Amino acid sequence: MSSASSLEVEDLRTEFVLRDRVLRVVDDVSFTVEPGQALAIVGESGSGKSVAMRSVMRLLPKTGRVAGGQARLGGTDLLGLSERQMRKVRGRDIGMVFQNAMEALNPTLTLERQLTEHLLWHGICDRAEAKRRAVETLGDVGIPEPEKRIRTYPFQLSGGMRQRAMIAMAMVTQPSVLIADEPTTAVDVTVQRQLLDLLARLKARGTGVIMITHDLGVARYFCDDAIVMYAGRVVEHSPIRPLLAHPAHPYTSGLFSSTLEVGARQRALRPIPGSPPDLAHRPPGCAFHPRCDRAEERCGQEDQPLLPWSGNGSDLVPGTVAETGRPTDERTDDRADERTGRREVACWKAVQHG
Amino acid sequence: MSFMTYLSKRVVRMVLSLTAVSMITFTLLQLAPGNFADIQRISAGASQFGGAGTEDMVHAFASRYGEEIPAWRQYLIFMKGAVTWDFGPSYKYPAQDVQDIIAQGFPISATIAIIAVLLSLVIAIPVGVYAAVRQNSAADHGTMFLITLGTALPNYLTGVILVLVFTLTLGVLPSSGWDGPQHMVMPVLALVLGPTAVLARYVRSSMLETLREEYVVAALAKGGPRSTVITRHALRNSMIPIVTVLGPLLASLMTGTVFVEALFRIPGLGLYFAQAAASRDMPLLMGTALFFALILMTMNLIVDLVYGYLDPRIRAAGGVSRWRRSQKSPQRQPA
Amino acid sequence: MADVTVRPDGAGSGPGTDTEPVDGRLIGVDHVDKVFSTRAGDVHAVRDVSLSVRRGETLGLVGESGSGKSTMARLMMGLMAPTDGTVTFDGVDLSTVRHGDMRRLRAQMQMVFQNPYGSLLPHYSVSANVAEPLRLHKRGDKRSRRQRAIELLTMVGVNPRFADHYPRQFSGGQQQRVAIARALALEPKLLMCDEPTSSLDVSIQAQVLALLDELRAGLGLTLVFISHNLAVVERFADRVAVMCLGQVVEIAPTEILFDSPRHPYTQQLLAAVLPVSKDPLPAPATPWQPEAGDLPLREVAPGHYVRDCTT
Amino acid sequence: MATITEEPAAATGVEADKARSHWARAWARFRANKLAFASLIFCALLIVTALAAPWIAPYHFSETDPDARLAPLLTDGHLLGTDLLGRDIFSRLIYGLRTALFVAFGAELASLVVAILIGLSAGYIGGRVDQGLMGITDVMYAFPSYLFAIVLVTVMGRSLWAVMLAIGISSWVTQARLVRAQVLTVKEREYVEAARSMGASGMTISIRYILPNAIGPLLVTTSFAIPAAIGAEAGLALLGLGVQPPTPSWGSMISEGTSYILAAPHLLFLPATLFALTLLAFTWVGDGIRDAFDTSGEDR
Repeated sequence: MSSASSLEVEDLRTEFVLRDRVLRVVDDVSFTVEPGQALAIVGESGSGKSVAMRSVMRLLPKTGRVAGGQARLGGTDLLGLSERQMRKVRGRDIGMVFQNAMEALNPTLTLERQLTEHLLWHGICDRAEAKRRAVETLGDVGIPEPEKRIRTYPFQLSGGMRQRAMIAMAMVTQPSVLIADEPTTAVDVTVQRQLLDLLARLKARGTGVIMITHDLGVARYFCDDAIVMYAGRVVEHSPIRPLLAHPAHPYTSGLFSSTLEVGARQRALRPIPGSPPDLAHRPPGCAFHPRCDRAEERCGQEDQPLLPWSGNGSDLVPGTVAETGRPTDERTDDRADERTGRREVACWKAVQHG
Repeated sequence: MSFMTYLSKRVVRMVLSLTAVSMITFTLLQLAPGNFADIQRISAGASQFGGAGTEDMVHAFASRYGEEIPAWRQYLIFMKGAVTWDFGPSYKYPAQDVQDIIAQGFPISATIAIIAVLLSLVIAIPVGVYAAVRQNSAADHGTMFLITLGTALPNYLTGVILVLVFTLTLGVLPSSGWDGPQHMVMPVLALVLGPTAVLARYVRSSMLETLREEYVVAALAKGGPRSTVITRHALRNSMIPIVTVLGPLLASLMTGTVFVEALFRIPGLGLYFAQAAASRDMPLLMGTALFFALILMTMNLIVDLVYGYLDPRIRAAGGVSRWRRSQKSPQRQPA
Repeated sequence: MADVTVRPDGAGSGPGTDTEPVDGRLIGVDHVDKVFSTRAGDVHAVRDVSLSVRRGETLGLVGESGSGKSTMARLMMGLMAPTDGTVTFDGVDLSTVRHGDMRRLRAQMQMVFQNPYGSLLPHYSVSANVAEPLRLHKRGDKRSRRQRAIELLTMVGVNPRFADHYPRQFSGGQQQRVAIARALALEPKLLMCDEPTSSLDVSIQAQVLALLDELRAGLGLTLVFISHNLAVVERFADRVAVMCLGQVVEIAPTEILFDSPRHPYTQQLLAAVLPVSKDPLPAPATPWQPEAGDLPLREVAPGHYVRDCTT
Repeated sequence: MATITEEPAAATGVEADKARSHWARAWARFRANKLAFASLIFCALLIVTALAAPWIAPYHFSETDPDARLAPLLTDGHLLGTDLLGRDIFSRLIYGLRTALFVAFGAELASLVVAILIGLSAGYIGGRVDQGLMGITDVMYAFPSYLFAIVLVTVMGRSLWAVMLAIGISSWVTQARLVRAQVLTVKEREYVEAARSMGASGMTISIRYILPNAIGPLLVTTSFAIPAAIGAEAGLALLGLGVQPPTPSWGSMISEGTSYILAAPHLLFLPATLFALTLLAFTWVGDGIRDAFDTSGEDR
């Protein structure tokens, strides 16, 4: 069914229509996820990262609407599809993993029902084959005795196992793109590692993964590229390792210096003052300028577009990316090299310094 | 705890409650001014202009119904029979045993009740789901407006309006009695409005809550057709709380809505109960009260069992109350 | 446990107890067990835990969910009674304190919770929330309490302009500041922080940590800091106790614990951490299956205790 | 230090610039609901009318006018006509309103007090107290409520107080269960543990912290119980178990009206319409209160 195809999102704009005004929640977000690659969408709560993904899936709440842009999956613009056509994409071509399996799995249906129903909806196979695949996938994600466990209800599994079952539910149709919305935030560190390694195997098979996260460690361990979102906009877009080695945007570097790291006791903890704006009160100009220690008058007046940035990007050597567990397939490696040079940042001051 | 232990505990609690109900009813009856004989005398006196022999009549009544012996013994005698489902003859209808009156009246009340509840379910579920899916639309507001009318109007008022329209104006339906399906139409219609409104409200709010759950989004994200997701994922889970409302509702309708039975002069159980209370007919009152309580508690038990069937979490815990309690302790227990 | 109960200070010296000078410890936990009776059977949430919190230090308590660290917090706060063993606060055995005295004692130990919104009274304004402990302990009059609340709010960085707003109107970070202000209102000796930053965004988490750091230095507080986040504990604690399945498996001064962990569970936890800047990225971990045993804690180096394990 | 006292408003972490309590917010939502607000005004008018009945009603409810029996609408001196005994319908409607509201409010107030006492102690104290109190409510619950009312009125006689007690007793059970459930939910909230850790006593916790946060849903059910109680009063009267005549009750007026439906239809229509309107208005107020307290659509 779904052969490997890339997801290209371009100038995505999403709005929430409230009673008295329209809120721009996602503003001109662009990115590409290629087969076998993982993109991290990094941002704090309210940055619009989840809404952006729900826009691509076209599963916005009633008040939300996509106001512009494209989301091409293997050449088809998902935003232009009819609801009927879109339904065929969901679950079959794009799978989704949620933060909390306890909430995302229906408590009153068995795993079998929940793992096979979309195979049947999409007409991928018949019931018997669907069950066989479901059992196989449950085994793949490391659930012991899958033939037996498939008859259980979600609440009968431990937290880690539930999360695995949910990943299995998204994987069973072998989608070309997987959207994972903070899949490891609610689990313990040891389980987190196991889940990430599980997802890495999926990536190795050619699935493109979008990982929404606020954890820079997770992004670095698992992802190839990252976009950093703040107040609905992308403030930085870069391969992950140079991004963390040399954050360009003041917000990215603020996030970095707010993040504590084991074994880095000496690094100063420099919190960003203030809190992220809620979108109803988005500051003019660069939304980050009220919290930015480098802000000048100009920052509060004009929008900051994404600009190419090359500062300090040169010290990245090809091959370091291979450590993240991506397959050493020649073609993808070439692209990775190509991408190491391409970084974008939405800050004129950073561009000047870089 | 096995299912059987659970069930037997419930039965023990039911027996205790029934005993309490019988005691309360009996005490109230003892506190009431006048006994059956007095009431008979008053009504007899009223009709026979104080005819002779009433004193004798009272005395005869008193010895016949044991009203001369102490109250606690009367109670014990009654309860002794009640245990074997023998409530003895009614005072007012001495030719009939109370259990026979129940056996006659209950099917009538139950028929009306079951038809009314089924009908209201058939109407309420689609209406509630529709209103929830279209939340805040004009259709939702309109439906809920009509629903409010239904909740606000008591069934006897609806009954009066129905009589006005169908009997007095159109003349198509008989206004009283119990003899064939044409007698059922108006009582059922009068009864159906309230439960429909209540159920539709519950379905709507329960459905709204379920639709906000993440597993509904997750099902849509798997490519589920909206209608399938709504019926298979959302509706099933929304129906679970509805069951808790349904039990008491059915029970209270089955035990006869006195007002409607009085209005349409239907010989249902509710009517007998009201008469028994008015005439201090001890065995009939005690019998019907116990029977009502029994029905209500059985319904609650059935609800709990069905609830468990619908929700595997409860099935696994072994009963609703245990599940609810277990929700409080181990899950919230600090780790 | 007879040797423990006869001593008023509660300092035991049996195996597994770290022997602190009695006057140096603010909290002493000696051979404490906590069993919850649930319908599914007994849950042994805490088993045979002994540790102490010295005056002025910050003790970190790490562990994964279900390790019993939050139960430990409640035991140390006297919010629940241990099934076995003793907990002492400032030399007083909490199990001997009567109800009314316990409430007075509470003024000296205050707690900051994981979910700031949940722990604030929703129907009180933030200044009323901060003033509430003063009111409960009958300190000052209404005006002076409000005055004090505003001082405290200013101290934790909440603009007093918003003193009459309700908790719901604040962001999570601001709510946590209010909760900290409330905890400090009675000038407690001990501040128990149960995952105080886990529900906050990264940038806000850093702010709250910086605030706590400043406050403990300025006010000379003793802290117990509970977290599942190893990096936070490393940065914040002077000593760290690692909990697993209700037991303490390792206690050591922070640097020693992080530089040379001895217990396999501690090693596994540290190996699972995903670094943000350090290289190399860790290899996929080989999990060690923890099991609760009766093996004792052993002192392997001064102040470094490790529980024996079979593997 | 990360002090933010002098920061731009957008980054202070405060959502609105005006302090607003739950109650203020609920009231604002209620005000915005036009139907509910209009109903509230109507209900307020009804209450004022009932209180001022002796001054508003042109006649006493039992005053008969032998010259004008069954007078139609707009009769001179009897705006809404008279009944079989020549009593002024307008006056009887107003006194009927007084009966209805007096019984309904009295019953619900009493049942609320009982429900709060029982529900709060059962929920907060728990254990045996809870089991005992809930055992009692279980028994009461097993008693079909209106049947209990019938027995009670029969037994106590048809005084206003008896009717009130009968209705109140059948409604406290549900309320008490609700209070208990609410208390159990609120008790699990972190702020209750926080309060304990601050050294608050059980009394303070249950009355100052738990009760105010459990009262919203209680207010909602009470507001729905009022029209139900008005309905129950009329229902009992319809069965001949309401307040003793000649004290007017809408139920008995409706009952009389049905007998003369063809001769004098206004005898039925007037009380029935007023009755239905009153029930609707109170129900809509209840709806409004429920929506005002319903924050499920918001993130918190």
